Amino acid sequence: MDRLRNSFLGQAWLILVLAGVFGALLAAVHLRLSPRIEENIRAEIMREIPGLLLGGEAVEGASITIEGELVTIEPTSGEPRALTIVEQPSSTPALYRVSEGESGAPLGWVARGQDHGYADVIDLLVGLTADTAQITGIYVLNQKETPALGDGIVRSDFRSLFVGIPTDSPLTVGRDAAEAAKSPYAIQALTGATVSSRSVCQIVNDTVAVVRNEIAGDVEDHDERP
Amino acid sequence: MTFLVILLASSTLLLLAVFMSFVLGWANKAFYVEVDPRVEQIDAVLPGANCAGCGYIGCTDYAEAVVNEGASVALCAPGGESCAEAVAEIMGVEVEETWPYRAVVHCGATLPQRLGVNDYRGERTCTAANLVAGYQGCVYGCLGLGDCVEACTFDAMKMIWGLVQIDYEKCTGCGACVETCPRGIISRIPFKAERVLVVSCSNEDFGNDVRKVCTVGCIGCGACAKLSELFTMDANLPTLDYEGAAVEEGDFEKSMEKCPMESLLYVGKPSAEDLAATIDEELPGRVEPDFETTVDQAEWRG
Amino acid sequence: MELFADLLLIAIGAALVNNFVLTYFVGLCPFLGVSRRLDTAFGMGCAVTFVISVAALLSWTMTEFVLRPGAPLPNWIWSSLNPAAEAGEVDLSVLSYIVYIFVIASSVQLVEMYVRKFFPPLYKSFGVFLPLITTNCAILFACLEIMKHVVARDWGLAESLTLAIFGGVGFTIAIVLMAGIREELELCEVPESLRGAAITMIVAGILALAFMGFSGIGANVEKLLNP
Amino acid sequence: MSVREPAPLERFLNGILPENPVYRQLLGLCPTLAVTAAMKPAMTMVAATAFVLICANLITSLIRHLLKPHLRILVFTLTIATFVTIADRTLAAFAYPMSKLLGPYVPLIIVNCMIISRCEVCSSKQGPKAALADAIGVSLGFLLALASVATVREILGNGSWFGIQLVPESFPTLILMILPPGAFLALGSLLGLATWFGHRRAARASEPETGSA
Repeated sequence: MDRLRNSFLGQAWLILVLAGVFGALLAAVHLRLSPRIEENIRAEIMREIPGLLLGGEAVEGASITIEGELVTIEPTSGEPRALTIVEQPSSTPALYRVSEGESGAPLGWVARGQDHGYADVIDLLVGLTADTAQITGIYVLNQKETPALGDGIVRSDFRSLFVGIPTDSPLTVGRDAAEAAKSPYAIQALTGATVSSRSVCQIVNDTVAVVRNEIAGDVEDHDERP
Repeated sequence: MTFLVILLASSTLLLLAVFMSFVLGWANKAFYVEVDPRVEQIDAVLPGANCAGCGYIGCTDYAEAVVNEGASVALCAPGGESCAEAVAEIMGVEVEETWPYRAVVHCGATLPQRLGVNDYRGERTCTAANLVAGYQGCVYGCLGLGDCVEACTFDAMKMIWGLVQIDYEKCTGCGACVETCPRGIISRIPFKAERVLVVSCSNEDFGNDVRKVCTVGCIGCGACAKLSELFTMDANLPTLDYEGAAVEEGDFEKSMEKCPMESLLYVGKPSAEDLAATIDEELPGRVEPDFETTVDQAEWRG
Repeated sequence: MELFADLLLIAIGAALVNNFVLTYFVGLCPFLGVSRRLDTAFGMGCAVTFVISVAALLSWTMTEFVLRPGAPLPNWIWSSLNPAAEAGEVDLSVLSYIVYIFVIASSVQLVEMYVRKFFPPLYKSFGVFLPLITTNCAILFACLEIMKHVVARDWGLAESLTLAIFGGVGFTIAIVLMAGIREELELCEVPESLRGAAITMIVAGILALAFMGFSGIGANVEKLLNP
Repeated sequence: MSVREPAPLERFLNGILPENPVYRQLLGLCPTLAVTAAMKPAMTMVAATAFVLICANLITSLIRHLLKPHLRILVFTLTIATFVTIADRTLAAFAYPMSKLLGPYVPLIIVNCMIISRCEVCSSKQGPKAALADAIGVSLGFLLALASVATVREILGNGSWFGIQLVPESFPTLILMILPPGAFLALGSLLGLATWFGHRRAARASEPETGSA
């Protein structure tokens, strides 16, 4: 017994006991809280999807309730609408098929994209019409760009630039309004944050490309292709 | 299901802890560096000011030197007697006679006694003033800007009338001032008695060159050396060998009278007459700064 | 070639663009405490770089094989324990912080013993810094960065080590610059109340402003590497 | 222990101002600079640190007799790491946007020099009562420090306080204050101010003695 006592374990028995107890404690806390955390993450995405597809103003000030895959929006004016959002298996970090009401017509797709921005990872959602021909909007989930410069990509005026841009050719970044007006695919870069704007466009292009060939692949065996 | 996950988590951590304690235990054995326990004991006894007065980088360094290289047990100036005895007793060595080392300034000229002092508007530090030619007549003596006062951690130095004065109750001989003085006119000498004679000048010129720049500088005439063999003239300056000869017994009365420039001073405990002279003076409550005498620290750029 | 470009980008990012001390504010305690003299600062920088790479090595292996949501080790144990169970994922990522701090503390202890045994003069000059490094935020921050990138963009060992080493190099650059400036600071007349930490903070702020100038490098190198 | 251990109340009062962890002891600077871009994240960080500090202090003071000298730092870090993970998970569960905003700085509480020093200085020597008082005192001190830096930076940075817009939109704001260099400058000047107050108070306190010689 004393060989064990003054052996390595003997001296550090307090550490072993603490490690064991804390391991159990942490696992218990994790099990109790992780469903709530998943729920939070999922809720944040679910709350943004309607805004992405129906346009910002439609959901302005609306109260959104989420039950599983059914999202009901009660806008201040006009009648409530219900959307079902189903997560599709896809190579993008996440792809959701959004359709009207319980089993209505497909309204559009929302895909999630992640890549290295200027300072750190940029994680965003891209909304596409049902036939993936047009971008209906983007929403930045999280980013660590330089405050007051790069983090302009979160503001609604920058996001609104992406609405309605066709997706048949990749987006480009115009340094200023004139350059941006030249081609329908050009976005006017944020002043002083061209790198961030370019990375956002890069992520949107990659995600849209992946979604298009995946959806194009699915649509063949589905019904008509517009 | 949940019970299994909790078990898995705590067992992973337990496994990691066991693995780590084994690795550390093995490393403890494999990398064991036998440290002489006496080094720690001595280190605990030393004051720990890391003042390098003993000539080593820090107290732990000195402790190792005492144990491994047999350095003398009494080099710790701030520690003084008590520390030397404690270290000796740890080492099992009896303490040979030691004297406290103290700092001494080899310049005796206050501001009015220096000649050719110019109006210096540069940085108020000795290191900076030392770079400027023509700061004052004498190129060897004290600049009076207080780098040593700044460096002294025992608050034993005061700048009075442009010349640094050392308060021997507080001075521990740590040697910080010796290093910082850009002109190197402060030295550490063993005080074998309460009052020790010091040559209060480091001007190596001769005769009139000294008189042109200072009214109390030693002109190197050698009168003191003729009268007492303890002095040895070197570069027009009498030097005393404090380590060797019994400097404290030598009677320097005659030499001090003969010295034309009164560059020989007794430093240390104030003598009986000095104390008597100032005993009845009333210490002023608040010292009002009169601008003629004090070198004002505040920088005023005209 | 593509891997090299990636590594170069990470290296420049960690050392200059997103300097650990000046943009992420980690490792400030030694940055303020030790940057009084140049040689001690450089010694501290090397010690941190050395320990950060050892810690990154260990923490990458732990993350890759144990802590990642789909990590092989716990799942293998899990499936062998109850083969009937559905392919439920076992996720031990909650243990990550405690595992990292365990790994860091033990690696610092190991490094200290190793250096004390084989490089006594080096150990003497590091002296008090090594235990101080355990509480250094830069090391844990490097581990967390590596974990985030391994989980998000499954980095290999090469990328993680580059981030760690060049993070350490960035730390050394910042602390040596700071030591140089502070040695100059001794000579000038600092107002009474600003002496010590306050003036160091302000000087660090200006240094951080200067480091923001490096931000262009990242983008240009990227353009250079993949036109 | 030869030195007299301060009473719990004394520990509590010391923690707030005389030995303020950030201004006096210069500990815990990493979070003070990192999260004080705005008041909301700063206050969440203070709440998380307070929770971790109080639990860690309690646990260490309960097991202080079992501690072995050379392993005590490892025990402290283990306890603190556990409570930080719990804090991080609860924050992610109940205040998800705030946890996303604070990001990597919540786990960095583990290596916050302030907590480890409190564990070592106070709770590994004294009973739970003193440790608790000390923890609360130091947390209040930390709150004070972070609040002061966050107020300065948020008002100068984007003209708001706790999210409430104080200054009309057209008012020019000092973006620098939100950027990392601004954090250094803000804390540097506040430290200078604190020392200046300290000197003045000390000077005024010692003034009357020398006056009446």
